[in-house]
Amino acid sequence: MAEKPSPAELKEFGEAADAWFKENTVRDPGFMLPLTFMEVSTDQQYDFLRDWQRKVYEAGFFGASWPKEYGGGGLHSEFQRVATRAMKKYDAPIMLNAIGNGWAGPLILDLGSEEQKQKYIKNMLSAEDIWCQGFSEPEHGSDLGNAQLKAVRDGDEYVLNGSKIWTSLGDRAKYMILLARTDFNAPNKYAGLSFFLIPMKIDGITTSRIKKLTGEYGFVQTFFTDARVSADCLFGGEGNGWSMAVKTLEYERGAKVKPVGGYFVKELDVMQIVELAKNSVRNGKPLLDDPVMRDKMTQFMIDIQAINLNNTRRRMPQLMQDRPMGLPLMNKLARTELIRELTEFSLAFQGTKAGYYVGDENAIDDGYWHRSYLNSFSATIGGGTSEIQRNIVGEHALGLPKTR
Amino acid sequence: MAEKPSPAELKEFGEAADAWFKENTVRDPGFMLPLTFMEVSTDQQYDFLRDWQRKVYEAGFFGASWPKEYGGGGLHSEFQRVATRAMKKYDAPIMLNAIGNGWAGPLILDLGSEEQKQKYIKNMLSAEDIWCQGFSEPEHGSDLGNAQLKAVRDGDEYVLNGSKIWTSLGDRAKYMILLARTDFNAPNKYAGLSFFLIPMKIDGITTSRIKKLTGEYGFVQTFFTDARVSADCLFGGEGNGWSMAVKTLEYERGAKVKPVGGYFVKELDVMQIVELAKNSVRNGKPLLDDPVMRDKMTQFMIDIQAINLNNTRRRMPQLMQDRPMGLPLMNKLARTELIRELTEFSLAFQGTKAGYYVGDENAIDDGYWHRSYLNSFSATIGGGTSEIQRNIVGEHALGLPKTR
Amino acid sequence: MDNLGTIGTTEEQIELLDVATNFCRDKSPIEKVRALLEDDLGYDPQVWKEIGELGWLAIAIPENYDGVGLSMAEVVPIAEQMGRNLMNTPFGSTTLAAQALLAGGSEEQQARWLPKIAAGSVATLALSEDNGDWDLGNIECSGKQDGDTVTLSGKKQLVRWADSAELIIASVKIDGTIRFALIERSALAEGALRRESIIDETSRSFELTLDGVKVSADALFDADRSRETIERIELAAGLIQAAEMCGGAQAVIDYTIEYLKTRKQFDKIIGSYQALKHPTVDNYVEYEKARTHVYSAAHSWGEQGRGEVAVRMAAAQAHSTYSRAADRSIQFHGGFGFTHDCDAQLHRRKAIFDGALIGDAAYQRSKLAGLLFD
Amino acid sequence: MDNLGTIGTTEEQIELLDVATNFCRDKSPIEKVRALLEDDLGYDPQVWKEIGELGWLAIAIPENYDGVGLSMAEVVPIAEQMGRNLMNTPFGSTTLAAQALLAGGSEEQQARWLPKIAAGSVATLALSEDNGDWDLGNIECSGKQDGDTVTLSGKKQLVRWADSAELIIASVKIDGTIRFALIERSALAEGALRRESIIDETSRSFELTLDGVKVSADALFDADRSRETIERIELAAGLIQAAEMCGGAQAVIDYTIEYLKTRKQFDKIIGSYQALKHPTVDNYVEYEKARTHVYSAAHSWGEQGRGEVAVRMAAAQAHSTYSRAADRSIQFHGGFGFTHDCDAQLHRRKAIFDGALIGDAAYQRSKLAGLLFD
Repeated sequence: MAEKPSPAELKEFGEAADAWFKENTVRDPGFMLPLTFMEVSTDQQYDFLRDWQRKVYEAGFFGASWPKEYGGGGLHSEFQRVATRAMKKYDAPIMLNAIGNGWAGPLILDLGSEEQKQKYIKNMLSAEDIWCQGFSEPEHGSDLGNAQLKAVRDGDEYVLNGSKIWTSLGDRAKYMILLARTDFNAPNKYAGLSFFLIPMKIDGITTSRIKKLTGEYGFVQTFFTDARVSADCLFGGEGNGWSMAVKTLEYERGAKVKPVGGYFVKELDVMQIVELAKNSVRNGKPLLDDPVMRDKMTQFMIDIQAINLNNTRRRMPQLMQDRPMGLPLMNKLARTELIRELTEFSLAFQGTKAGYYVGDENAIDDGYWHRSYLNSFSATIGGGTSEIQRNIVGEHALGLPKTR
Repeated sequence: MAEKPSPAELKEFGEAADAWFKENTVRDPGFMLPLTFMEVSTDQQYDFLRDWQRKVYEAGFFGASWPKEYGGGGLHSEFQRVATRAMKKYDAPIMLNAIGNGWAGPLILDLGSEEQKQKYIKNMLSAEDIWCQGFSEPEHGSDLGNAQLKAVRDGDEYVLNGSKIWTSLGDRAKYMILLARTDFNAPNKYAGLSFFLIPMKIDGITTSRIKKLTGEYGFVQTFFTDARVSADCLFGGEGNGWSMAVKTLEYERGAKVKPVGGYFVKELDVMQIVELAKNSVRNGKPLLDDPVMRDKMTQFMIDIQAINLNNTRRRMPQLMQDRPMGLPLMNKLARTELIRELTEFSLAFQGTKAGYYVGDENAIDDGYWHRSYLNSFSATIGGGTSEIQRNIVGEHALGLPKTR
Repeated sequence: MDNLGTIGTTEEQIELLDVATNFCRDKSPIEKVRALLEDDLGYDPQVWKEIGELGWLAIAIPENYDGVGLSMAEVVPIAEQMGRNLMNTPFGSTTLAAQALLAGGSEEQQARWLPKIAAGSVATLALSEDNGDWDLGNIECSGKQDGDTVTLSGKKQLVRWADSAELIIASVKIDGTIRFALIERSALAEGALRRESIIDETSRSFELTLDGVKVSADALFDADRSRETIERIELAAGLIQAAEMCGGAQAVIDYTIEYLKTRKQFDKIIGSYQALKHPTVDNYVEYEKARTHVYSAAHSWGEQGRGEVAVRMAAAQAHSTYSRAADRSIQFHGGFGFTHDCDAQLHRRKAIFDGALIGDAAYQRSKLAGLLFD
Repeated sequence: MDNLGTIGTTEEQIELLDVATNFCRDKSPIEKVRALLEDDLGYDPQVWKEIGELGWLAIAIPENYDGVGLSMAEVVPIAEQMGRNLMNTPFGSTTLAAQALLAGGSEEQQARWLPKIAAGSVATLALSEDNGDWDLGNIECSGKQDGDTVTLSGKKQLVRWADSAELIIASVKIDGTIRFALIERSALAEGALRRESIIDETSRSFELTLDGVKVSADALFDADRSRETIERIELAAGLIQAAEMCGGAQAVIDYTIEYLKTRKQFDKIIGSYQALKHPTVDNYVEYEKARTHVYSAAHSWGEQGRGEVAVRMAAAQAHSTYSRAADRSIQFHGGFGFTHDCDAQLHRRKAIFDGALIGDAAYQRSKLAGLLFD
């Protein structure tokens, strides 16, 4: 465990990071950069982001506080926080390998074997090995515990049959974290699940791209037909799949393993929409002079400021005493719904030009706002719909009875 | 069945009604008149409204299309509609005897014995006999089918024990329509219920007034302690209580029995609030010049106009084909929620004076708006909460599965 | 308020409602709608021919111009059923062009074009420009009159179905005043029309470059009819789009209900969850209010004052309802809702486009406020 | 935007939060709150004495005036916990009066009054008038200076706790400019105060008739401090009321949750119905946002620009959240919610009153818009 750094050390490191991002950050490569790892649709975007993550990692500003022996920087987590702050300051592009570094990595560091750590960690940090996630299935999107993909032990292999859906980067990933059913006679649906780290590029695994409501691609459905993987792929032991899956979610909230740093999803920049409003004209006047628009825009500013400050308040136990789980649990709901509402509202500024879409020269910001609004549903639906989130907050933060 | 009237007859009748209401309508007796029969709290209000209903009835403009032999006018229902229109035109006070004329009366006319019709109808039209309703119970407000008040047959009497709540005019009424449980071993909760028409002023029945959130009175809780009523009070036979109760609701929607006419609840007059907005000043300007207020007020105008026109559209089958039950079932939900929102919004016009309440000389319109807002919950809660209404619309108009 | 309209129907209107309900349902099944998304033209010429034969393009055209001699009130049920079935054709733009001719055209101009339109010729309007303003008076495109010829210049945006149109009616400024010019598409130069990428994949629109286009002076509406023409276009467009959006709202709500009735999660039909049921009910309530407004607007068509209030109320309510219902439909379809295969997005996109054409709910309310409170 | 504040706490603030949490809970059980509704004074003098002994009235008063020498940031947790327990006392009005003195008072005036206030004397402000305007500058009340005496006239409304106050600071116009006058209640004539009927039954306020009241010239604040005084009063009042409303929102949400956890309908604990659960969650989310804003406002207190933005955001969010949460609490309590016995109405009424005092959420937003966008 690296010991607490001195203010001087931190300052020095921070200045180095600041200088590096100032020099190396490319904000406009000439094509639209995805706001989240779920929105990568073209090769151009993919290659750019993969290179970018490698570059940041090699510069020592990503994975800085992960163990040195597995490719991390081995520094105290304060250093990574400072580096991430610099990243944000220059509005740097996202880190691409979200499932790898955000989900699989912490799990492996926490519970994996020495061999697994050696094999996986470094290459996921460098974005050499891209990871994807196989939890959801077509027939029960929200009901993960009900996963039906079959994994049957056969000698020192497992035979996989079934299908997974909403796999981001599924057609590009080298590995997948997979939730599969190894026991169909288990006492309850959760007990029958097991967790696997599997290779994607093997016989019996095919993917087909899913066209999003935006008209673009980004997710795939993955089909397993007698796909054989080594029994070593099993992680955490048979029947422990559910608890492994739950753990990945906990890591996402920063539990136990030091955060890898960076961000896989971009904060929405409020000034962007304020600019849009200022530059939009109605009846010859800037739209932001329209009091009705001002009022709505002001409410959004209040909401955005609250959600941003909530992230600071979460780290202040003295202001989290009554319902400690409240802020952490509500964050996804509040943030994703706000982005949906805000991007939808942005269309109201565009007058007749709201009729245009990505690809038309007359479209405002090349259709950025329409695309962002339509894409915002990936966050209000994916990773547990907002309706599910309300159940979670109601039951786990407020102690309300479960909905049956 | 009275035959369809000629336009000439109708015109003549309409002119007579118009003249009568023009001459006899008192809109401001010097004290605040209730907007609904549920808000009658003072003797002054009660006496005034009781006299008013009698007067209208005797003039032939209330109950005009109910059978002559029982005290009605015996005219075609078109006549009553014309009379009611005149009533509305002069914004006449409400009819007081809502449960009598709106619920009990139609039931008796539809299914009652000759004797019952003779005994009850005329005196309820003249407001001589005021009626109240005993459906809800303290322990299960929304779950009427679960009523537990016990009615045990003893010779040619029933012995009543239990309690009812939310009884409007319960301390003044002569009769009550009562939903009671005669069989505690019935196959289902509904089958054990029976329906009674009982006298209120007998031993074993006591009432206690309930203080409303407005600080006023209007409802009572009614307690039954070995209260004995004649077996003749049973209506519709033992075990048929639920279907009787349901019928009363159907009559309310104007099914089978010709409507008695008039209104027991006042339409909210939108111009009132427009006036309030025009007369309110902020920063030296009329509040209705504030574009944010204008925008909200305009939305309310759109909503009010839709709900008023819905009442006309309901009678146009050619525009009701896809979901015939839609408009009738949604009416209560849409109307009562709108009134709650609108009266709440009216507070925003009042600046610092929103701090005042009924009884202060500085209060705007003597606190009418605050009182109306607080009272509006009686309609969003009473008669099936808005949440229940959404279930009803969802299940019976849209065919969505029941919520368990 | 004496400028609040009432509601009522005409026999012809109800007949047309019945016919249109069946025709649009039969001729525009969702597979066909989806096939047309990729189609250049964007609609089925055969269906267009049938629409012409049904006389739907002649409804609001006077009999002396081979029309049926009814009013916009009878156009409403057709637009509603087209919107309900995502049957997008030049019906709206053509009907609008006819209204423009009736409001601003000379007898000769009407006599020349209205019979053609009544017989099924496609026509459209060229109004919007790069400023994105919904105010039809705020335009830059201009015309220079030189003797008998007027030379036009500037760019028009969102000219719907222009590639099929025989007639394009464009607004331009001549000597500072707004005029309407009748342009025959055949007279356009190569490349004057550019297909635009728009949010509503069921529709087609084009950018029109007027530079160099010449029309003869008698292809202009009278200057003193410009104001009336603009008002008529605004009202007619508001009414047609409101009816389409109202039909669309009904469709997307029904589509959602179907899913809520069949989809299972956690071993339960999801429609039994109040988290999905109650918002759907609220959307349905708003839809019924929208439909009431739409038929009230149809009924009040042509009544001084009341007409505009009713139309704008209908447009405001229909747009907010359609937008909200489609937004919730995407959400309530879960993962499937996020795919292009889910029809919810077709409706959500159309709601955005229709709002862009006539002005969204907030814009309609801002216009209403003046009519109601000043 | 560089006028957006951050969030942070001080040790003293957190200590006070802990103390106040226990004190207010113990000293203001609901039975006592209800008993005080009928009480003339409206608060418990013994509790007031203890508040004084705890030094809470001295917190934001400089040490040289017997104060603790902290800032409004440390007043926030106290106001929050008072609002949470409906413990209504002259704490707010007295703290505000001290702030007014600090902003506008001369050394002599401060030296005379601040120690008294620090020691527990009640003080209050007389600002509102019959025009109902939230703009503190829009007043009619006036003063006529004649040598050393100023004769006041006009009526002030909503003067809180005036009957217990030793000091009333009133805004008047003298020769057209706004001035603040220090009035000793003992100097008021019989009947100058009339108890008002207000929507919040836990509070007390009075109409103050100034006609004939005389104060000496040195009981006026300097004219050139008026603007600063008004700004300070607006901010301090916004912060205190926001904190109270935030605490109240927490209380009414907890009160609702308790009911949803215990009440049965249709043989089910009603909290399991999403129709009640989800809106309650939404209200809770808004409450947490409000609390974040309130402590951000406390933290930003005194920072040029940021201070006002943070306070108005807190006031707007707290008022809309408190109003909404209390409104839903009435509804979700069903029939009981409609009775005076249900505590939801106490909160709903207080939210209305607090909004009336400082300006409701819409008013706060209108002020914010200027600070954020112009």
